[in-house]
Amino acid sequence: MHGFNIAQLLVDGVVAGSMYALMASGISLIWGTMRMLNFAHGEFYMIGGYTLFFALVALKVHPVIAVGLGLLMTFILGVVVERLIMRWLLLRAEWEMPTLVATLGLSVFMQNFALRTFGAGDLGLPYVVPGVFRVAGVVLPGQRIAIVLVAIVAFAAVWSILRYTKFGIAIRATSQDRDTAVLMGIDFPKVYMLTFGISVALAALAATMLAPIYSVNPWMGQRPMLKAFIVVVFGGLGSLEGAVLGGMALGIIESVGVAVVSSEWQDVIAFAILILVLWIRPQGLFGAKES
Amino acid sequence: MKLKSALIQITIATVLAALVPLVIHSEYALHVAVLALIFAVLAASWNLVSGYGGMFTFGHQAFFGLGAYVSALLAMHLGISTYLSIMIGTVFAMVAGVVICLPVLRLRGAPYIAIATLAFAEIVKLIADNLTSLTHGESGLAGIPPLSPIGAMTFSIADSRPYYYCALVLLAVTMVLVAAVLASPIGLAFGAIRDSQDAAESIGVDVTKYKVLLFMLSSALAGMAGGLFAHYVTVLTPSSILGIDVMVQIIAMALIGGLGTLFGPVVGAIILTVGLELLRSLGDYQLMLYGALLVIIIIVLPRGLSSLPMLIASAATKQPSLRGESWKHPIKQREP
Amino acid sequence: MAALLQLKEVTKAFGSLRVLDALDLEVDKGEIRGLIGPNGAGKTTLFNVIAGALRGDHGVITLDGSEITHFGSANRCRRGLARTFQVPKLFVGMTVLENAEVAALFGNPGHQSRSEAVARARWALNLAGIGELAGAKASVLTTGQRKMLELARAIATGAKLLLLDEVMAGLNPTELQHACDSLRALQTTGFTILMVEHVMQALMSLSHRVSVLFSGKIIMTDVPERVACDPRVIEAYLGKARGVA
Amino acid sequence: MALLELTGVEAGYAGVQVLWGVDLELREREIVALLGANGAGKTTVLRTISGIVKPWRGGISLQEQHLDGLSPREIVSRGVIHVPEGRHVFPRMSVVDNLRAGAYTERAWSHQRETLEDVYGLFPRLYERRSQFAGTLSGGEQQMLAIGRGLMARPKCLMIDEPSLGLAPKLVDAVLDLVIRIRDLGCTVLLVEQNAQRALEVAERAYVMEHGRILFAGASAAVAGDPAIRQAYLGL
Repeated sequence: MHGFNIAQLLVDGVVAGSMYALMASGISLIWGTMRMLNFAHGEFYMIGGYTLFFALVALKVHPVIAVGLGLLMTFILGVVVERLIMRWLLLRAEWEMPTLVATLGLSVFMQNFALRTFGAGDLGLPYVVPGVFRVAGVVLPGQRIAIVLVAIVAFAAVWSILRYTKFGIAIRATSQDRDTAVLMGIDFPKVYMLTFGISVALAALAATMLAPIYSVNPWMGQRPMLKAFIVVVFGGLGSLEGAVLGGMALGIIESVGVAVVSSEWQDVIAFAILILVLWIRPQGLFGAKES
Repeated sequence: MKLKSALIQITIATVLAALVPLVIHSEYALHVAVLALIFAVLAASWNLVSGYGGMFTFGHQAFFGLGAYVSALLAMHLGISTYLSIMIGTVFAMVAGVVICLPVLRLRGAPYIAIATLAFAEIVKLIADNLTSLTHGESGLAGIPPLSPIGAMTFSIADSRPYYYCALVLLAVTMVLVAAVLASPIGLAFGAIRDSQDAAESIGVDVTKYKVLLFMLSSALAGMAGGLFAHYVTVLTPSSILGIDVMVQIIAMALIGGLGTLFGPVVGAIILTVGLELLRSLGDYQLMLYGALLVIIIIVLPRGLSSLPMLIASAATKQPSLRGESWKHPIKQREP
Repeated sequence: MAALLQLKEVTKAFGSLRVLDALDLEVDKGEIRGLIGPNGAGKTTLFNVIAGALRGDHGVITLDGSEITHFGSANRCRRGLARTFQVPKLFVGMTVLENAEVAALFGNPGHQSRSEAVARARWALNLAGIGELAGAKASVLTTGQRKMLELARAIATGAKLLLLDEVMAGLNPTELQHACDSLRALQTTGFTILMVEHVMQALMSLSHRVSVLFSGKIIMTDVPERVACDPRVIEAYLGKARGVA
Repeated sequence: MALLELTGVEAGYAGVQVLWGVDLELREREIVALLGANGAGKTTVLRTISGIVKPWRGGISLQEQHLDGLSPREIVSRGVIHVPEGRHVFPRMSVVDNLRAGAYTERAWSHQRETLEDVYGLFPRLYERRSQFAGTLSGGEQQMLAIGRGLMARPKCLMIDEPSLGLAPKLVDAVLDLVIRIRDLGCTVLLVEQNAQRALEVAERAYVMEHGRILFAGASAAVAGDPAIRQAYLGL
């Protein structure tokens, strides 16, 4: 045909979508639990990327350990940031605007800190998972297969934590009705801290998977974060299922969209749809839950 | 603030500022001063929607950039007077303000408004990036004509002085306009909407009408500042005037001076532009400082420098904090 | 006497819960009408539907003979219906006088000068008994003063009908006395008042008639003495003893 | 011996005083009703006991140990549980997860299986609906769930705020019968009720509040016959 292979486009869309979903689910989890929007989410993603890079290149550790280090590093940083910055703001009567401003400031700070420390250059990484598979004309590099698998495992893990563990119950209870959760003896500041840590670690996971494909630089988190915003608005802020569905939808639409609209205009359309969705359904496309 | 005293203060400040070029002869220092004045207009215009209107937008750079690009392109391609092109750019920005205002009107909750306005600004930036035949994308639009001469006063890149006065006039006009609007019934409506939208509606304020008006006014002023900026620096790139960094600067300036105060954003713009220029040795650490400042201000001084005297006074008299409010476990209604 | 406010079969449901169930209500010109009912009876919803903060699903609301069912709250206010909020929603960035001034400027459909608005605002503050606070910041007021400022703001709109949502809750005895005096003065000035109140002594002594709202309907409207003795009302409030029913 | 004791408690919100010296005493294994009109301060009493509102003055003690000043979490772990007005179940969590959330403290979590069985024994209906979202339950079922969730913490003292609010008369009976059964299991119950007649039928003693003060206290029969209660509700 025109050189487009629909199956290939769909597969590419799922790969990209699973990463959008990882980013978006973190933003959504933070929103759902703490009622704040994290504008610095992309920078935690970046931290994950740099940690992976240095673990692989400087420490020369095994890729799995490197990914683990990336998650751990970001989790710890997230917990510290929540404890030192967000805690004070979230306990104020007026917290919406201050938390937005603080995360925005944090984002700019972290980005430029990385720029000063690591330089503006793109740091390339070898694929963690080598090899290319071909199935029925669809090209599948091992790294991309790994991405989808990791995303599935990550979602299963997060879902199970939320569903089955005591901490998961505490998160869900806090997000649905914080004031009542307090009456159960749930320590919501602790819930906030760990939720923030886990959420930004999810972003770092996405980064460690994508870094070999897109390279590491101080701005690497910006696009994924803006994309994740689109996803959470589509899926409804605070909904994990919405984040997954929205992420997949955006990935596939973008991938297939290349056949229709040239790639540089895709984001324009995506953002325009985002505004339109907010206009028509302020609670998001799938987010009918919050009345 | 009473209009009269506000006008007197604006006049005094303007006169004093007009004397600055007589004292400072360094071209470089004047250049910084011009930027400070332009950013002051920008911060003051954002303060209108956010500080006085209570709608925390994250896409104000879009109006600034629109005003700049439209005016620059018109002046370059049609050869019209730069003042006319700035006016047209201003109208463009104003129309854009109305367009983005419409979805924002339906949104309650700062995060939604932030996302919507940020998405809008990203659209404008992407358009500027992608319309390379017109804007040359990220390589930048160069060769923008300087401001057209006014009588004997001519403008060139080499001399910042005329621009200084031009920017000062724009700032003075902005301040007078803002002060006059705030002192009028419209200002009361704005205040009512900011403090309680429900109550404002319940006493007959047409909330939609005044929010649109606020957006129009604010985006028009930002567009005008953008136009002046374009014909001053004569080079535009999408990331330099349409990036999120610009928004961060605007927010930092307005916050450090004090949101919702008349002079706060202007003072903030001057402090940050000049102050960070003085710390030039820090070089590229500027943006890092902006980021850190935002975080620190919002935690320590959420009402900006303007609240500092009050804070000191209350600390000196050791006013007891509200009793019975447990800061450890505050129970508040937090519905989005 | 003609009805100033009339509700016909007004219904409002949240999901499957019918909070207002084909409710009828008439408030006559110049009266003080009390509205009582146990917790959860739907008083706040009824107030919001009358004021226009919520739209009813069904039914017709008329004010002074003209239908206002589909108007927003700003429009209803300009037609002569003003409300207070249970938890005062003041414009805390403004002075007391400015709070009332906004109401005078925007609540009134006719064009008026700034000085007229200020004069009307002062008049309203005096009626509510807080004239001497005109220059104070609204943010420093006590609970009682906040309630009275809400009242003054409603008065300043030039409304004919005032919907008062628990203006007396949280007042100390002196403030309570002042509030009662203010309301009586308002009634003699020609205002019509519909009030929800949990301070029963005040409500019973002020109201000409009292309507009882129970499970989404007005179950009776009568003079206070008879309402307080009515077995249906006592049952609605104190509950029914088992086996009696 | 007194299980829970309040002496001269004053409290309020953001500088507005609501409680003006409340004395109250609960003994082991009894049901006490706290009555009064809307806005009398009943809910604030419960919120002060559960630590959400810090008392300005006065003392609260559980078995002669101070409760005032402790965080809500510590108060819950000592066995004083507040079932809030309006039920406040977690709507998008299953019934069983709601119940498990109630067993959040260490002690209760380790016993959750047994407690869960006890609660299902008390509320067979909840067992039938255990995997349903709590938001899909009827009002009566939600009230049962809210109480059951409170029981999951294995309370010494259960404070139930307006359990009959918005329920049909038959359900009110069912809920109040349950209160008796809960007491019989060895739990002390503080019952805040709008439905005074009904509350007085199940309670041994009652306190009547007005304007943030205890107006009257005594055995249920005495309170029921006292004109003060009608005055507190209807202002006559």
